[in-house]
Amino acid sequence: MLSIAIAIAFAMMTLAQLLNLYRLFKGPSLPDRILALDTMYINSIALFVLLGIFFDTTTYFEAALIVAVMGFISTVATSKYLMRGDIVE
Amino acid sequence: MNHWIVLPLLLPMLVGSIIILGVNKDIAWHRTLGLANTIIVALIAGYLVYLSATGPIQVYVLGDWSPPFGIVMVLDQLSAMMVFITSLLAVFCLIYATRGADKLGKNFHALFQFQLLGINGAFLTGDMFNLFVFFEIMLLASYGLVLHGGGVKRTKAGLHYVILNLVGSSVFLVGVGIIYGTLGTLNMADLAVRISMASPDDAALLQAGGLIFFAVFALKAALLPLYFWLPNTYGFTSAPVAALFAVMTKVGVYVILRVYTLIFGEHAGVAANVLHPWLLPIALVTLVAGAIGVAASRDLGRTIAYLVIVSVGTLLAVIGTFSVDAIASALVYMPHTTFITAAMFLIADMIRQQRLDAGSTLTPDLPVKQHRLLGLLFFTGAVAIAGLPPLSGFTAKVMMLMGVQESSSVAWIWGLVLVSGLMGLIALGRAGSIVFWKTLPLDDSGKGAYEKKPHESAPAFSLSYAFPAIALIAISPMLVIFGGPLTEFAHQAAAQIKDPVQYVTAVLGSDISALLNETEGGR
Amino acid sequence: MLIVEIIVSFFLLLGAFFALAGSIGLYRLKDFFTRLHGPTKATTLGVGSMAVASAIYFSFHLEGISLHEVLITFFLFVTAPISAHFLAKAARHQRIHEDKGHPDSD
Amino acid sequence: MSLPLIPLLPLLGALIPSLFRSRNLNAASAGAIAGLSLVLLLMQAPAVFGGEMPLESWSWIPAIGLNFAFRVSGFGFLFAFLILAIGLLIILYARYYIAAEDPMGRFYTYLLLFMGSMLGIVLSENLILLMMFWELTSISSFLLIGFWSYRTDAREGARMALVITGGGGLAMLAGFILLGNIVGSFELTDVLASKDVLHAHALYPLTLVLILLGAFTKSAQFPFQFWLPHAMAAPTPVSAYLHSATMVKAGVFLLALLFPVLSGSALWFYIVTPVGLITLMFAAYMAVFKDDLKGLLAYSTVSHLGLITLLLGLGSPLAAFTAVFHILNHATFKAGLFMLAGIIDHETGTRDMKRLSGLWKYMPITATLTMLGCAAMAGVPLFNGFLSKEMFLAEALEPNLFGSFSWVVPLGATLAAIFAVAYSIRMVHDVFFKEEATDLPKKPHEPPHGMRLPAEILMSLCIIVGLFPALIAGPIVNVAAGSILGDALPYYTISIWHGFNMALALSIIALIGGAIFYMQKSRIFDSHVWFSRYCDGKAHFEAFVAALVRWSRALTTRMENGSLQRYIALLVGSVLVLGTAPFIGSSSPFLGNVAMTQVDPVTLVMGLILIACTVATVVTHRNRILAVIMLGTVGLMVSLAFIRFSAPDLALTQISVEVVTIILLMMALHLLPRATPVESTPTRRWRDLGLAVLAGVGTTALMMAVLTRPYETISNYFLEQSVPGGGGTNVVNVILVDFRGFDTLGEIVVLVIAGLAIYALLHNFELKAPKVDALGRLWTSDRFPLILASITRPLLPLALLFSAYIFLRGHNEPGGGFIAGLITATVLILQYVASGIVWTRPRLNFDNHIVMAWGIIIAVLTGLGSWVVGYPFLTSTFEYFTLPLIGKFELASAIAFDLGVFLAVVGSVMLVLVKLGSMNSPDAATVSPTAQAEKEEAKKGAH
Amino acid sequence: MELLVSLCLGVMMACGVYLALRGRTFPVVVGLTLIGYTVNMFLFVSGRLHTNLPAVISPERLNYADPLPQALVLTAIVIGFGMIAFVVVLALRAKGELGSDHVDGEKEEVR
Amino acid sequence: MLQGNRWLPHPLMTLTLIVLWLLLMNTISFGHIFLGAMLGIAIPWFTNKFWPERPCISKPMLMARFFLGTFLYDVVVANVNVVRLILQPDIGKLRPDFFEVPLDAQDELVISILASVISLTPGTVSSEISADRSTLIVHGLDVPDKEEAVRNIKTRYEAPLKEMFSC
Ligand code: NA
Ligand code: NA
Repeated sequence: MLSIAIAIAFAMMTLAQLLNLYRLFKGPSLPDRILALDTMYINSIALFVLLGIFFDTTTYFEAALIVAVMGFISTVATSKYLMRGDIVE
Repeated sequence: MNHWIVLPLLLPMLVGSIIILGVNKDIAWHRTLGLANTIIVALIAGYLVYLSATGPIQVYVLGDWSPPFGIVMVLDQLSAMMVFITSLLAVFCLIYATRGADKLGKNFHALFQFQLLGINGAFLTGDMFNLFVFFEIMLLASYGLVLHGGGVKRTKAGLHYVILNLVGSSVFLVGVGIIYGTLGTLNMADLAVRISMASPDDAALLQAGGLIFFAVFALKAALLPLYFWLPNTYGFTSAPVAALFAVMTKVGVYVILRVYTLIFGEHAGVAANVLHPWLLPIALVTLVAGAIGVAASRDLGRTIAYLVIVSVGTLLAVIGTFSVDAIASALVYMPHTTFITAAMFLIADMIRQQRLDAGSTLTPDLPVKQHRLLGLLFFTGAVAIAGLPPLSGFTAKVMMLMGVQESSSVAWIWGLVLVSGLMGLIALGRAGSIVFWKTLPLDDSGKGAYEKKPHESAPAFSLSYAFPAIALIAISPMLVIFGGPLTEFAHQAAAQIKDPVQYVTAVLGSDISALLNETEGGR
Repeated sequence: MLIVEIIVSFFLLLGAFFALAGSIGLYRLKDFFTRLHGPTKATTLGVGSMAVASAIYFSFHLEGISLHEVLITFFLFVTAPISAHFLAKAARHQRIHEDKGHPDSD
Repeated sequence: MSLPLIPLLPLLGALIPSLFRSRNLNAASAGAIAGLSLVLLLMQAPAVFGGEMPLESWSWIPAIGLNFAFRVSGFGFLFAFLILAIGLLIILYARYYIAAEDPMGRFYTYLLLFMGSMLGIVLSENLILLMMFWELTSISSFLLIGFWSYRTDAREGARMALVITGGGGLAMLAGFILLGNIVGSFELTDVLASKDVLHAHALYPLTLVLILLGAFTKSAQFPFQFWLPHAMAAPTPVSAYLHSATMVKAGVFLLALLFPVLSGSALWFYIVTPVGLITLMFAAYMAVFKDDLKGLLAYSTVSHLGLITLLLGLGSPLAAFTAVFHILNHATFKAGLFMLAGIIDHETGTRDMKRLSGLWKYMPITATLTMLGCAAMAGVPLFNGFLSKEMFLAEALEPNLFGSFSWVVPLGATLAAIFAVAYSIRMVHDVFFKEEATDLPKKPHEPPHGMRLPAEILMSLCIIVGLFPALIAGPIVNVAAGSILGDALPYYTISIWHGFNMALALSIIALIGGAIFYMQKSRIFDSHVWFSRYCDGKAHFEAFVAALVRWSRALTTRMENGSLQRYIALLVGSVLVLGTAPFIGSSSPFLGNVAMTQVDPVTLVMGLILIACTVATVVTHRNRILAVIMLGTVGLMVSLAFIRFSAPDLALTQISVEVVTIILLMMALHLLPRATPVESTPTRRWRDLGLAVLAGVGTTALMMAVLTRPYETISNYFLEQSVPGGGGTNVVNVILVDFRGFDTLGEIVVLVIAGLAIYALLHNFELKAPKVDALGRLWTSDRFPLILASITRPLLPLALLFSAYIFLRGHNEPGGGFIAGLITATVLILQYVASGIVWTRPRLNFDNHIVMAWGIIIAVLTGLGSWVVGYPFLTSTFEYFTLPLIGKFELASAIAFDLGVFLAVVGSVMLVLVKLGSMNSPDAATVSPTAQAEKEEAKKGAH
Repeated sequence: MELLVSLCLGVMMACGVYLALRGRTFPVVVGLTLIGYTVNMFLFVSGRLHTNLPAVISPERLNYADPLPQALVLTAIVIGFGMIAFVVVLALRAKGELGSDHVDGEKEEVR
Repeated sequence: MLQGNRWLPHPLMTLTLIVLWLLLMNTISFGHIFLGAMLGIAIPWFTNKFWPERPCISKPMLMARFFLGTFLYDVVVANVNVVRLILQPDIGKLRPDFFEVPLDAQDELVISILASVISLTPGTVSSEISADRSTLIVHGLDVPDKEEAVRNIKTRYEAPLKEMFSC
């Protein structure tokens, strides 16, 4: 039963990624695209988590956490670029 | 385990870092540390040459992980010689840099130590991926040094140099991927053993891997059509850096020599002698192109830069015949051309400084202030470069001409080496004539023309300022006077290179190298 | 063990549903500021819930409890509003709300 | 050791004359050195005349057959004697000739260099050694000819001489190597004895031609004759020396030296004879029309060299004998004549025969001496020149030369003799007779006696030899010729009178014909002008060099157009060619036989997303920030791929590096144009696209080729040894910090260098940032939004804890010093983003330089620790300890090593980002510790 | 799977090369970054594709992915990062010195 | 509540770090408590300058009730709500708009937490804090009544937050 749930979840997250990709490409504004990228980061965490359960391993935990941290920093920096141009000032 | 072998790497690494610690300290502090260490490294390198000449190939097993699993440094005669050339050259370049060039920007001395580390590492390492790492150390340090001081021309040339080499580094990794993906190892000796036993099915793939490496090495060595970055990079960077870089192209030459004798050499089974059809023609064309560039040059710095290309073309054309005699002769030519081109970069710099506005461009201008000193140095250097006696260029050239006699392309090599020598002679004669003789105000009649005055504000150099150039030039007659031992050393080194079994035995032990012998005998 | 599987499956599917809904919002909604709501809330909760599913799963599948996945959830909840705030600020700076559907500004 | 000293004394002592200021000391020291050499030479005379050949030899560079070996053959003795004796006279003469303003010391230095080189040529026993001296004469003569370097003609003459003779030298070098190889030795003694071996060898023709090229260029034989007249731009002592006894004679010396081994073939005859003959006639003809005294003498010299060459070409022993004799005679009169020409120039201020005339009245002694010399040159009986010339004519009349064309040689010889008489008459008549010159630059008078003395000595010799040839010249010529010809030395006594014969008749015809020709000269003169101009090789040479330079420049600028795009395209193209070539026509299959694995839908979609984003990066690349965002997506997908294919460490690294890169790119983008303009032509874009697609196809193909093949890797060792040997379960990390720790050490060095180099690049550098964003709006005034600052500050300790976790776990689980370092650096940078440099810098009050340097130092010291206990650098150790309460834990040296990695990463990343950030933040400069230190330094400097 | 990965790498390489051949420093840097990703993947994949076999030793497992290429790629990623960082800053310096962000420092600047 | 000193500047943070460490490590062995304590002491010591002010939590119980009760409940409801809005067939019916919330709170941390909480709960994203920190500009996904929304935020979130952080 769990494996079915995982399969469905995988399918849903893959679909989510495709939708994010649509927004990434479609835009139309830069914040839209950054938002799409940010969402892709977060959805990737979901994929890592799924993979971990699927393979029955916790080895991917660090990766998931790092993706969370780095996705956040990346979004903040990009937004600041849009607002100020200067990221580190 | 002979710890001396890794000292030419560890000392620059450590001292370079210590220099960084004193980032806000007085420049004198940086200079003292840097110079003292460079001299020590040169002395150690000298000892390593002695060691290599008097004993078998030595292996330093880093981390005590027996090869092929760990990384090894391998000291054979070739690597010892190259490390010594580099370290000795570095001493003189650094002394010259301390006359002021090191103050043009930040962090010169630390970068210089890391440069030394990178080059020495590339020579000593016995591991293909570690070679990549040292290439990158060497390159990144060189980027820093090339751009040291800044300026429009330097920056543009540097940009080209950097980007091209970045692409080159990527290609290197593709090469590593291919050979690792087929042979499953990285240690050069182990690669040699495994490639000799590779399946015929893998022939083309392995050959492609081998040749893709060549593209990278050719870029480093500056072979046609991949040398176009060199004239501006060398011509426009600061003199001590350009002088040190005289050995950088030789890293490319060294690696070609190493990889295509050890791994893709005669015993390499399905990938044997993969470079043979390519190297000689490419090198010869490079030689010609370099000579044309020398003739075309309007600037002394660039003239010398093209001479670097000529020397690479010559070296690789000779090496391209892959015979012991030829390789030996190339190894005799190697120190000569490195030291002399380095000296010429320094001399050109002194000339440039004394000609003020005209700089190193080849147009008539007021005489240089110290025409006697600089004239003598330039003239001696030119004689050496042009391969005229009694300096080392001549003995090296003779040995090369003799060394390639067995080659089927001997006529091409002889002809082009000799003609390019003549073109160098014409160009250097022209350059020297313009700089030292055709001085303003132009005057065809008057006696007393020796009274012509140089720029008043031109700097005058003390002998100690000129010392590095003088010392480098003085190496040339030394190479002739001690030509007997030198050529003997080169011959042994060449024999060692052409017999990879020695190398493989030293690294992997005789059990495995026996495999190599077997496969060789089997073919 | 079945009950664990059911709980895990539930959290996984619920999480995936929310996360997908967030992305659907991103896909469907008409202007940037409305689109911002989906990923900020739904996706955060969704992925957070999947992390919780993982925590539950591994707490029962390995020796000892495994709660570190909860950290992911925690981190997402702390950072998602900041990201959203920043993006909104950037969008307001670009005055996307004034002329709707502004094309790429750069 | 006395033999080598003969050439070495002048060479090593060459600098001595330059040490003195006094002109007399200049000359005296030069003379002393040459004199000493002469004494040493004469000490060999008894042996040489006793029929021995002194020989001293030391091995030098066996690899190139080079021995430090000298010999004094009779022929060498003759030459060495001429070089030293005439050299001494030249030294004396130059003392008066060289003007006070000219650097006399330097002149003597060059002269001694040249003298030593010449002596080396004639005394060498070893061919390679000979070659060294040979090229040395080219070099030293270059310096001598260019002595008056401010004159264009001197510079050009010198360069031309260098290039022609130097170039010929290269050919000769090749010839020598062939010769030595065929013979099996480079020792002259062996070579000279190997005629049969050489002639039988297939490479004999090539060897001969190459050696002849060297000899002909040096001796100014047709068609290389043109450099010599232009070498007359040298001071006259130089001309007198180089073009009488020495430099140009080196060529004929060599021909004579190798005569025994090279000659005796049809090829030798058919090359050497015509060349000599043409040179002889052509140069003699040209000499008649030269207005410049030295020009006349120069062409005369060329002509006489042609004569000697012709004699050697004829190949008979007697001809060779005559050649040797003529070498001696020509040296004597020609050196004297050059000196006299110099005296005339020196005392009148001109050498132009159109201006000079009627000097007899002012310089009778000089005139007399000149007449004696010219008589010898013209071959008037009772002078030495007559003797050898008559013998030459006799040889020329030998039948069987050229078969039915046997008349050619005597005819040519006679014509040349006629011209010789004519120019000799002209030199005397035009200068000393005719009406008195009126517009001379100086008032003419006799020179100081010291200047005339050398000429007097030489002219006396001309007469004495002419009168008593057998007595004075006989022995030395016999010895000299004997050393060449050996047993073949003809029994021949030199004498004035050989009775009436054909040769004498020709001599007489020449004398009369020459006189007539001189009288008719003006008639031919006009027609000669174009000929003279056309035949001056100098113009051709200069044009050739200019064309060479022009052509080289055109080619170079076409190849190196300074376009990086082209260079990259070439690099990519080269890789493509090299990578493809082995597959063409190869019998090995392209793909291996390992089956591919199944694709799952999730991976497939992610792969397609990766492809889509990659393509989008290109499509959007003109809008730069957009391309950066697309690139970020690619990076994310790559890290997903790493996770998918079991490489968590790589995913961690990739994603961290990715984000830092994106930040860096945006920081740069702030200071760069935000859009990329359309510049390249469609053709160019198609070309690039083609290249790109090929590169892509190549990558795919190679990857497929690798992936479908089986392979055996050494990695099992790492998997087996990781826990027992390396003390860690994360094999990737154990490889990094242990098995291949040296790579990692190198890797952090790269990072540190990057930090250093970037810092240096940004130091004292500013770039204006735009005041408005891409839409033309002012930037938000809220520099540091509240919510970010107040949340990230409490988050910082948590993030650091996380990085400590990643660091400590690294050895056993994905993580390690590098990733921990990146996390630390990014969260610290986040503080900068949130709160600004002014706020953050004082709170992180350490210099990042020092952090990263300690990183390397700690790593290296950790590695060095193993030395102490006798293990190689970087040998790791680990131990499990059990402490009460705390329990079992592991201490590994690899952790210390990883700490070094951590510090290096933190330091370098921070250094780069903060330096880049502060570049355009004026208030940032106030808080940088480095800036403060610099300020203090500046203050110190001000005091 | 192998084909998919190879195709991805091919596209990445093609796009990277195309961008590296552009005339302005910024797209070139982006191109070099792409090429960097590609070759890192290439080297990694040369150790073959492994599913769920991370090279972390644990008693339950028998098989592991090839850890060596992973370690190499980790090093390569770091080095590549250093290089890219340098070239980015160099691009800035070049813009400042040459007055244009063209790789040859020639063309008029277009905003 | 917990007062720091020179050696332990942030006792609460130290505690948090120890707990986090154990969470990360997934164990509660004494060795890890020890290690966590060492890190928990060392890290605040290093980062003290970044966050010298100790948040003063006057009412920890209220805080717990707020975050585990009101907030968590609202998050779930918010999500269901948002998902419903997103997935409704006619998204044209949405009435998105900006509205301004006047702020009583002045503490930076409180404002930040308020802004975050707003973003995570029903249909609102805080998108700008005015320069004088007097108003918070919020975007609502579906705002039929602005005043109602403002009132809701102020009473449901701002008031308790102010209260729990007021010393
Ligand atoms: Na800034
Ligand atoms: Na909300």
